[in-house]
Amino acid sequence: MSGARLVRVLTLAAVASLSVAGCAAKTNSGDSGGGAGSNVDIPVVSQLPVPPNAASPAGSGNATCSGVTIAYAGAETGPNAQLGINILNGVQLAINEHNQANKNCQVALKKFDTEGDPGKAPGVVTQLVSESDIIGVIGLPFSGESKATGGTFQQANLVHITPSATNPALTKNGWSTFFRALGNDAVQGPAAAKFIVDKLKANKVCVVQDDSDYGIGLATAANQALGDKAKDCQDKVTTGQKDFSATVSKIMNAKPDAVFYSGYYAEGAPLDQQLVNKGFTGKFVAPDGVKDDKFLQLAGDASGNAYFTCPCVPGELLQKFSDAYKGVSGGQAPGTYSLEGYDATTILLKGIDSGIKDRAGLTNYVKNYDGDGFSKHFKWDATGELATSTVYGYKVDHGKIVYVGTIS
Amino acid sequence: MHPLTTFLADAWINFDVGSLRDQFWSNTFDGLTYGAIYALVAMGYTLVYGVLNLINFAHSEVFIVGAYAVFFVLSGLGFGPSAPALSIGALVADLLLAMVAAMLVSAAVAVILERVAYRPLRRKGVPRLVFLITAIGASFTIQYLIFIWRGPSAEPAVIMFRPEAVFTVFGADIDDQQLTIVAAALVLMLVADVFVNRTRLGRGVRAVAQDPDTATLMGVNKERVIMLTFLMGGLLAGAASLFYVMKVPSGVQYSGGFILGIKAFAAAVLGGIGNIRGALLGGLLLGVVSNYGQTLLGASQWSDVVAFVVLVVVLMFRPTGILGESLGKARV
Amino acid sequence: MSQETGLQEVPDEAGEEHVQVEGGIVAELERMTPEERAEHEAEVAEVVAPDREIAVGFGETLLELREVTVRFGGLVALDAVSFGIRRGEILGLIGPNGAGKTTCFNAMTGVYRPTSGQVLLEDRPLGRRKRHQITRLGIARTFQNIRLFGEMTALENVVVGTDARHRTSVLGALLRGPRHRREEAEAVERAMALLEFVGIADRAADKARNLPYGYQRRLEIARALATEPKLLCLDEPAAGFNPAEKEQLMGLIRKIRDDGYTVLLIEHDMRLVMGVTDRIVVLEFGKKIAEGLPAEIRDNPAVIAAYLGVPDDGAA
Amino acid sequence: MTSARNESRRPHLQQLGEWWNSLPRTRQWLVLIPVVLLIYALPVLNPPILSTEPGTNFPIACFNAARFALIALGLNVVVGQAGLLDLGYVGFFAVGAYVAALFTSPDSALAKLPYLVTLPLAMVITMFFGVVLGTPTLRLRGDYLAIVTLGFGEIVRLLATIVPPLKGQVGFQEVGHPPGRLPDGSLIFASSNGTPWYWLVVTLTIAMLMLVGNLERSRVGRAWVAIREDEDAAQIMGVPTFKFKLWAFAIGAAIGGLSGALFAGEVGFVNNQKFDVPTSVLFLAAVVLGGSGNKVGVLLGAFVVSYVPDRFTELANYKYLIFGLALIILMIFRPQGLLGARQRLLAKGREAYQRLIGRPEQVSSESALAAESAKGVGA
Repeated sequence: MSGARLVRVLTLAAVASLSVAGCAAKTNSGDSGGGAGSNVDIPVVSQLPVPPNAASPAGSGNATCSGVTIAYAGAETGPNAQLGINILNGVQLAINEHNQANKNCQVALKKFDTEGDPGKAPGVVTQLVSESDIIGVIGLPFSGESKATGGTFQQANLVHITPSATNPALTKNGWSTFFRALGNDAVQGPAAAKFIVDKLKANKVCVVQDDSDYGIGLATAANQALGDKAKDCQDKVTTGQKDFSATVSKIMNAKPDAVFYSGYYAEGAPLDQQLVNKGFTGKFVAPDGVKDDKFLQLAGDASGNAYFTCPCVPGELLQKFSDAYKGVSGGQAPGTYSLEGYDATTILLKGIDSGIKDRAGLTNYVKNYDGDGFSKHFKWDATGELATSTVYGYKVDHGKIVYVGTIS
Repeated sequence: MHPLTTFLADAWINFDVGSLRDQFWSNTFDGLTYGAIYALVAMGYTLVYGVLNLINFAHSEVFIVGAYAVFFVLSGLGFGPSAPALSIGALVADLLLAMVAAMLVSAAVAVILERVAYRPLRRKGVPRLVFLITAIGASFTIQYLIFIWRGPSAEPAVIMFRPEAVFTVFGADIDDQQLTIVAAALVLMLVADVFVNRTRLGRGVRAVAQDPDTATLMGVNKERVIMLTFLMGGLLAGAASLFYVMKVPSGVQYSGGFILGIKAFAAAVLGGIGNIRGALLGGLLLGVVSNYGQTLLGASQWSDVVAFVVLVVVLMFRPTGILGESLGKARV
Repeated sequence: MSQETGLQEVPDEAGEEHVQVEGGIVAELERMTPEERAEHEAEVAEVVAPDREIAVGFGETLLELREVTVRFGGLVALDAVSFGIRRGEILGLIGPNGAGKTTCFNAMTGVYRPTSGQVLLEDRPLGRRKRHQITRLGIARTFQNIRLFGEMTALENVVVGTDARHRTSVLGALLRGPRHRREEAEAVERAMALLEFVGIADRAADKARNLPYGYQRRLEIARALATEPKLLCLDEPAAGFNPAEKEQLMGLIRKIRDDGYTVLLIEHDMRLVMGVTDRIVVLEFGKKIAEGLPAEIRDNPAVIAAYLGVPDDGAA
Repeated sequence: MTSARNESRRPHLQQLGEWWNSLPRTRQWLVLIPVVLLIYALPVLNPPILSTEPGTNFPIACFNAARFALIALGLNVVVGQAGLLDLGYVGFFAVGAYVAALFTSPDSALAKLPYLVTLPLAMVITMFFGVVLGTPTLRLRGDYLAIVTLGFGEIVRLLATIVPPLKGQVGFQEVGHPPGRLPDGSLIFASSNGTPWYWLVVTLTIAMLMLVGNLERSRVGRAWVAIREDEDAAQIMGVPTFKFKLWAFAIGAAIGGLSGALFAGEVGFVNNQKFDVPTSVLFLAAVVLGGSGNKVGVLLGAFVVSYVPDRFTELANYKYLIFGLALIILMIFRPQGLLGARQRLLAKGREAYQRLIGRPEQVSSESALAAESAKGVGA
């Protein structure tokens, strides 16, 4: 059959071509030793000072309530589902622990999937808002969809806490029902700059930002803090980009001590990997959007030079939380923002346990809330920003992301 | 200042000629590498268009399926995000295994695609609009089958070897990865060219391309030739997918093929649709030009925009492409 | 009205399936007396007649070819052909296969631009014009293989022809302006008359794709007439007809000429050409070898040689 | 070849078509008015089985379906009537959305206009883009045109990402909305209140349906169908094909732009995320599924394509796969889609046929995409 002969001919040709090209090119073998022998060694911090009176979802155990629901709105499917699932598991864990401890106060959880798409979010959130039993919401993970639906929550006076949307503009719309359970870019940017300059002793930095408002907001804040150290080495990449040869050659020309990538792991990992491929020996610093096990999968041993800043506390370090989380997440370790989701739900549950049954009451409760959570101290100012929020440092050590202490 | 002028002022794209000048040669070599991959994929478009006068939109998915085959074979062989410690012989053997697998998988998908989606339509002699709509439908069906099977995000990176500079030309170094890809692509294109122009089967392809009815009268089994055309397009696309994964290790994603497919089609048109040597020339040229555009205009998207602009310009001023349509005459 | 919406197929003698129709003018036509019918047909012919001012008088040259040469690369398809078509006549263009008839036809209808020489309509050269402009100028043509708009009804096909003369703008159509309404009404009237004129009014509402072959041929002629041409060019209109149908076609062509149109006819069938044309031009290997009355052409030795190759016995 | 088909084989849809066709004009309106009223009342009734409630808010799901219908109507002019395969239609939708955002959102540097002014403005600007894209490309053959329009759609999306003032993914917040407040002070056209938006879009869709109907029953509609059927023959019959193809592009673009502006208004936020090729293919699927060349058919197709994923949320992930498969299967087994092409191209068509032969015209169940021997491709 001529088809088969054609297949043989072409594969033989492929074999010939590859071996010819292969031998001509390759001489060395084995790994030329990736990873940056950084001259600065930062000790690993293995245990975390858990605040003694951190609020737990179980609460007093004898709360009474009925017909009250908490909702999760965010991505469960679609291209950026992973971040949403991390948060959802945290929320589910808190609800389960609460319902086990308070037999006669069973709080229901309703899930609304927005696919993280600002176009789909209004339809889903309008439906959520119209269900009167919902009095509190663990909010939308992404800044885009939060912007598209903030007005709807405000109109319904329904409190919604976002564990991950960090764009500063969200708290400038005068919404009284929006609360952010983590530091915004304006906090994390300067902290990252401080970490690069003080801890990593870098005096020439390249800042690479992606095109999401998370990436742009964070890069702007970091650039202000870095000042002239990063003035002449800036570059832009875009979501979905896979090949960074232009950015890599720009960085190799500038020969910086460190690169600060402001964006998500989907682009951060290939960028770091292509940098190390081209022989970059400096440090690769990235924010919470990149701090994820998927970064290690995608970047491989090139991630040896990676450091992370994150306003999030390493959930995996709290052994008790980590084990309980695995029960809910089907064996996955806590991801980025899982602990924030857990803490935020705890605050809503404490509100319900204190007898609040209506939306206005819960909004008020959250507005005046002042207490420790596992991840941080929760106290909000008038606009919904956390009064104080600490940023934590991490680094990659032997293929694992480890905690290296607080930055500010 | 009037709001419109401020709007236009920041919209003005500044041409970063400086960085283009000092990265010119590295851009060229990198562009040639991408061009080689575009050329191999463009072959699929050129062959099918030459014979069937049909844009096979689903060819980009035939390509990405090959990339998944490469990913599975290599990760099965122990490759992963970090460069493997293998001797040359073992490395080349593994890569060949992956390439052959990719070629066979892609070819299989291409043939099945022709059999299931296009043959019933060809039998009924439907207008061209129907073919195009089916091709788009097929492209999305395969794409979103992969989406549901492997999920939205890209597969973990599969590093084949860390590229090292072999020699420097005009101050820009050429690494072994670029050499391998361009050399292998040239060899494969040569084989394809010889096959179409020298062998009996190749004559069958050219005959059907020129005039399908007369070719059938002359005893050429038209159906087999068409199947053969898809088979060849698939084989070459499979080989291209190995080089793509070599160049962009974290590029194995359900949507990875679509834009690359359009750029490969632009390359095929640039070279002269239906013209095998045109596919090679068009591919290399498009790879280089879109790389320049990317550096000149400062953002990676510009390489796609430049490719589309080239396609439109070529179609307007010289629809038969640089080398002219050789396989089939430009049938309306 | 019967469930089958009033349609029964009544095969009449010409093998054409004339459909027995109950409503409308066509039905009344059946019931008319011969004089009423003749009077109605006169009205129809009146509506169909071209009311366009034509610079040339009857009998004067309407369209003229001067030394027209068409060359495709090395091949010379037409070699310095010159002849004229007089207004009001039926001119036949004949020649063996490959003589260049179709190339000449395309050059005259503006589809090809002559490599040298000129095609003049009313003494003005056609020059570089787009096809639809040439049609508006007054040259309409039919196709050897039928190219009707299958998805449209017969009436709609003819109205597309009338659109060639319309000036309604898109905005006018959007807001149903006065010109649009006027032109639509006129177009439908003229199209209905044309369908009657060529004798296929009974199938006016059927999709062109579903019409029998004979009807489709006539519909193409009606559509060409709808553009009110100064010159109607028929490209082998009788292809595939049986003798009876050819007879009817000859009648129709004469009727068209009598209604004031000038007709150019390309045809292989000698009896048809000899029977209906006023003058004939003969082409062979791209050259004009003869021109004149049918009788002269029949006895012209060069023509016989061109066709039969053996000069001794006369053509059929 | 027999003229009328025998009774049994004619599908019931065609009988429905012929019943509808034979109704006198007044009775047609009598049937139409209750149907239109029902459509208007749909979100308020929120019928149990139809409702998409647990997943998405039903009035907003209706709004999305109506918006899709408006797009399908515009795309049908280009693909269904003029036979030009436009794969970049989402580009015009995006331009319309950005026009509404740029001229109403506080985030944009441009002068502020009342929202309702941006609707006609969006139509004019997209019409301009339609002409700019159409002029160089409309001389190309069908499949080249398809890929070039695909390129255009991508270029618009990429430019929205790269050009700084279009603010890429950051996007524009608080895009305008029609004026008016409810007695309790809240906005009538809030993004959470789908019903008024739905009524606005349905009204505009009906207006567009009438305008396109006027064009269809005129020289323009006949020219489009002639171009679709056989462009060469159309040229030789005196139809200036380039001019009418350009008009088809411009009108299609304008309707697409209008729908984009409405989408921007309802969501209240515009960024570069949702103007990609898969969306363009969904638009095409709506036209093909409904029956390209049939104005009412494409509205039905659009409703299916937009409503089904909202109604059966577990299908959300499979949406593109289902419609990709639908395209293939439809093209093989039922190229004419659900209702099949149906166009009446004569302003006084009904009276003419009645006068001439005493019965209405033949409604064909075939479509422009159905098998034709003459100019099929089939090597």
